[in-house]
Amino acid sequence: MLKIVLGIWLTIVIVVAFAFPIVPQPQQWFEYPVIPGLEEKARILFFHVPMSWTTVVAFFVSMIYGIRYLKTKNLRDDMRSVSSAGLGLMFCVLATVTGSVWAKFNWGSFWNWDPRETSIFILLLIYGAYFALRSALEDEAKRATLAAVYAIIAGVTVPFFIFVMPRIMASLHPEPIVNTEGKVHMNATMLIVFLSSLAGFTALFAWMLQLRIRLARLEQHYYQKEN
Amino acid sequence: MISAAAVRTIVLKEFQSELRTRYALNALLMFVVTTLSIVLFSVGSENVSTDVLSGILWIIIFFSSMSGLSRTFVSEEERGTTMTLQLLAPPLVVFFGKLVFNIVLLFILNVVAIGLYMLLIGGFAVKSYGIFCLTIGLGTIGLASASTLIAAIISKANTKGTLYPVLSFPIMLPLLLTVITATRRSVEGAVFSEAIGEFQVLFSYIVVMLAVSYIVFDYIWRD
Amino acid sequence: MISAAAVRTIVLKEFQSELRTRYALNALLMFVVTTLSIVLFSVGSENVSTDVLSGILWIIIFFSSMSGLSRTFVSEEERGTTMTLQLLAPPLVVFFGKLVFNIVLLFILNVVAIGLYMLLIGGFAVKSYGIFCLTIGLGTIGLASASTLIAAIISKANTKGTLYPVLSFPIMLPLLLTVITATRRSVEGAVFSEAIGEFQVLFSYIVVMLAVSYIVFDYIWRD
Amino acid sequence: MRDVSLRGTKLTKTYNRRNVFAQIDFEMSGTQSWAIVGRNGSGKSTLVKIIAGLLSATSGDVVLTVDGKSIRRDDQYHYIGFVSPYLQLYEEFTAHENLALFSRLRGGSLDADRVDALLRRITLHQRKDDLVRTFSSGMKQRLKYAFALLHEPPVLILDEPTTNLDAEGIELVYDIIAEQRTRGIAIIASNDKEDTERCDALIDLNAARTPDSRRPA
Amino acid sequence: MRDVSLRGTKLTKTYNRRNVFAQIDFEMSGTQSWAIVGRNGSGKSTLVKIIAGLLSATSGDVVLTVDGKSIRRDDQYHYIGFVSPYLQLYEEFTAHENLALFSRLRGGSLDADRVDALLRRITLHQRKDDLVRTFSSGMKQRLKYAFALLHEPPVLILDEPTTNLDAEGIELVYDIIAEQRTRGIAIIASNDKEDTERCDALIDLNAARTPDSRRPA
Ligand code: HEM
Ligand SMILES: Nc1ncnc2c1ncn2[C@@H]1O[C@H](COP(=O)(O)OP(=O)(O)OP(=O)(O)O)[C@@H](O)[C@H]1O
Ligand SMILES: Nc1ncnc2c1ncn2[C@@H]1O[C@H](COP(=O)(O)OP(=O)(O)OP(=O)(O)O)[C@@H](O)[C@H]1O
Ligand SMILES: [Mg+2]
Ligand SMILES: [Mg+2]
Repeated sequence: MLKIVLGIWLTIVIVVAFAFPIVPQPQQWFEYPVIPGLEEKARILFFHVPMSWTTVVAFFVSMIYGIRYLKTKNLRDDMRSVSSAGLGLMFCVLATVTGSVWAKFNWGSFWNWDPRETSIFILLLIYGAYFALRSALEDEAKRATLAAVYAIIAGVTVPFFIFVMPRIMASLHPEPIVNTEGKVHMNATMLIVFLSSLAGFTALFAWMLQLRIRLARLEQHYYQKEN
Repeated sequence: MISAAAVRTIVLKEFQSELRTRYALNALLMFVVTTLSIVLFSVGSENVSTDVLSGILWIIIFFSSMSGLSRTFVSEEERGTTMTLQLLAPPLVVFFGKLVFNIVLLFILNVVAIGLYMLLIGGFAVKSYGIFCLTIGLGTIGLASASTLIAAIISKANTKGTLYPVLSFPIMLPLLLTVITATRRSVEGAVFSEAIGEFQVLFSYIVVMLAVSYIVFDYIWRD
Repeated sequence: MISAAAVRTIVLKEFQSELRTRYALNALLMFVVTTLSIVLFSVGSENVSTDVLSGILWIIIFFSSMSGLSRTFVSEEERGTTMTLQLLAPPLVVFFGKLVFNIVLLFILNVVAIGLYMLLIGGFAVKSYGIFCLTIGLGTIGLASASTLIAAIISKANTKGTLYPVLSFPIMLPLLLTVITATRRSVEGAVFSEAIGEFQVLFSYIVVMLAVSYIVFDYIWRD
Repeated sequence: MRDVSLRGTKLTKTYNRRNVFAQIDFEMSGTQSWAIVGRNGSGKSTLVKIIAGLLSATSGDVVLTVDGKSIRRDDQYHYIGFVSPYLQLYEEFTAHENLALFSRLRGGSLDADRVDALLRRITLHQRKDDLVRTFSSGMKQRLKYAFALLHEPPVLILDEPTTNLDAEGIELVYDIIAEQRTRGIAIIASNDKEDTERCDALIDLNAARTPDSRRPA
Repeated sequence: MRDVSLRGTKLTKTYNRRNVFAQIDFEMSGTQSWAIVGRNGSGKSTLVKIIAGLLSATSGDVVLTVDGKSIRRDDQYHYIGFVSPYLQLYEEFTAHENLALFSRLRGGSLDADRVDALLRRITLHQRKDDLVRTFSSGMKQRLKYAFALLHEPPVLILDEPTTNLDAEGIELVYDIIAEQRTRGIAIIASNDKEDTERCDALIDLNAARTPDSRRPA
């Protein structure tokens, strides 16, 4: 049931994202405004940003389950934590790839150390470190504990990036749309589509997470049957 | 509750052990000298921007810390003395003992490294010493607290050496970036007020790191 | 007399052990990535001379090898398996086993590192590939044989600790300097004859290293 | 003499989903000596580590009570003496330096007389200024007893107490155990009948083992 | 059965100017079993290491002769089996992987049947695919016997053969020793009377000790 709703929802988002025209002065409800420096390419906003957003969400979900594990010492929580981290890694790669493809057309090069590119790259590193650490620990309990601890340590450093990055490098990114001053470059339509895409991706993440957890649990049962 | 006397004892033990085995100190100095000379050679004659110079300086320091500080807990684990320590002192005493030792060690290292660096690289002349010294001080403490925590984690893992930079780099990056900026400012001769922002970051970083260590170390230390 | 079969067995054992402890796999790759990105951060946007670039490349490789290779014998010593090996195979079999393994490991590492390096750093475009490949090849073997021998010495050094830096640094440096020059030439698109000098150095370096190892290893290996 | 009691309830240890032992209960108190026996791999060392707070049980818990109030895990080290083959002292230090370090960590200051007395008792006094690295297996084992007795712990835990020791050393160990029974609880995990036969009570891990756990034999 | 003999002449070991033992002579041959006894720190392990070629004597030398010709030190490993507490196997490998590795290194190829037989004999067969790291002290000790017997060495050297072993394990060791005496030389260094009482000949290091050497007691 849920997955059907989700499917329809995302289909609509995708269609709408591409179908509606982008015009200088939007009159009709179905028209997007031109965002300086983006023009037609603005459409990727509907996918690229939600992805990176999901990456961040996934990381914090993983961290929270990590904390819960430290409290409960219940390996189930660790399983949830890993599953979330795995998805996060996937979305992270997607965001980077879409981003850099986009960058190729917008800025002419796949990679230039733009603050946001940098920040997502660091997230990539953190995910990598997280899994490297896990693979270096045999005992389940120990692995779960240390992974959780590392997730926490990484978690608390994230805010620093948000503060540090802008201070040290100029952004090529277009004037943030979800920006601090809260002035919005989108008209209602665009915002709605953007937000519904955001919601869609988040829901997608939730669904996939729940799938992975079920899978992991089944594998565990199978393993126990083994011996 | 942490007894200062016990912490001091741990620190002293670390130093004595270090003097006996010279493990960390050697590794540290070796890395410093090697990297420095390689950098020197590769940078060679041409004059590089202060940006890159202050960047390189801290990379050297970061890597040296890798070879030295990362071993504080690993060595206990390898010699099988972790259990002994657990039977002798509460976790936090051990942690702060190691931390203090690391701070001192790293500080010595930094003084040496920076001394050589300034001596050997002409393009690197500090103008505002106030900023510079404060940066070194805070940077050292921050770096040490982060590495102590990471060192504790890797000591339980299989791949100790390689894992350290992998785990610590993302954690230390905000610190590194900040100290690099601050160092650049000091070389460019900025006035104190300009660097205040960096110092705030450094300070809060240290506080956060210590707070986290305080909370999680117990989980790492106990099997 | 050295049995090839035995050497092969040692090499395989090393690999299995590495895979078991996930040394090569995750950690080592993440290590390269991390190191690279550290460099990228410091070099950042501005364009640096090929001099610096080729220098940096080898610094990365040097660090990776240090963190990886230098522990081949230390790990045996720490786990107390040295005696076991002594009871299983003659010294030279052990040495060449470790050596071959180190060469292979370092080679894989270099390929990855260099691949990423070229991919990510625009300024670094190799013109004369002949020189480049030969440099990598000889450099790898040289670095591996040097670190293997040094690793053997370090493993015993815990008693006489000071040996390590004093020893490894002067041994490594000439090699590094030479490969850096050679790499620079390849980037500048020199013709082969220009780099012949470097290759002679590299080649003789390797020969000397192996000869020395062959003679002294027995003394190092046996208490 | 302090009044101590050590209660274990439903102790279960599982490594990667394989039970070592399950649902072990015990209640030690006063001046008893307990034996922990079982074949190789039955879980003696594991249980002993859990009791000493060096390892966390998968489920169940151990409560140490001294003079009526129960001790937090962080403070347990203060009341426990532990000797075992897998315990290592600092090999780069001399015997005396080791004990001095321990004494400082425990008491805050060095109790020179006590250290000296212990060194004599374990008959390592002449060798007190040699590095532990250069000690023989038996000499190391002796030193561990000094380590364990330094703070006169109300609970003394010995895993394989007589390994590496010569006849004279074994005598020493039996003295120590006898003495401990006047001071508090003594827990002895061993494969050697002689070590355990004198004990008041016994935990047999061969019996306690759950069917699903594999055994070496 | 091969005809082996092991001659030690004027063996002296000095650690930084302190004699451990001096002027030890012995002549082992045929199918004898030798006991090496002495108090803790008397030099049993040191002597045993020297005999095995793992340590060089300060003066004097050991000559191993197999089928009439004397063996170079580099090849000695081929004729010697060694078990001791300070010997470690590869903990990141399973029991079976360890033995397979040894078998390959020794014979050039894996002798699967022999490995299997040995694993059964030391009753670790069910656990053969678990990492040695996860083994108990006794299980590790058992595995060391498989390591030592793999190549059916004419000389079998055991230092503290029964440490960490349960009753059943000790029986196994005595069988192995008895068996070795049909194959060649067995050398047993131990603190435990039972281990050494069955031997044909004896080296007592308490006696052999030179006055200038300090002793723990
Ligand atoms: C490798 C290439 C890129 C990466 C890794 C990347 C990464 C990111 C990330 C992580 C975000 C979310 C940050 C946030 O929500 O604050 C983001 C947002 C955004 N990116 Fe990118 N990006 C890339 C290239 C581009 C390019 C080429 C453009 C357009 C010229 C672009 C435009 C935007 C916009 C408009 C947003 C939303 C603004 C906002 O949320 O504040 N990005 N990007
Ligand atoms: N590396 C070393 N440096 C200096 N002295 C050493 C070294 N190794 C051993 N010794 C000394 O040599 C003597 C003999 O040691 P050894 O281990 O052979 O004794 P042992 O007979 O095996 O005793 P045990 O029964 O306790 O095993 C001891 O006094 C020891 O201190
Ligand atoms: N870290 C670990 N991971 C997995 N299994 C382990 C681990 N440590 C111990 N075990 C298993 O737990 C069981 C009990 O081990 P333990 O060392 O407690 O046995 P023991 O009774 O002390 O045996 P011994 O008499 O040989 O010392 C063994 O089967 C061992 O394989
Ligand atoms: Mg045990
Ligand atoms: Mg001995």
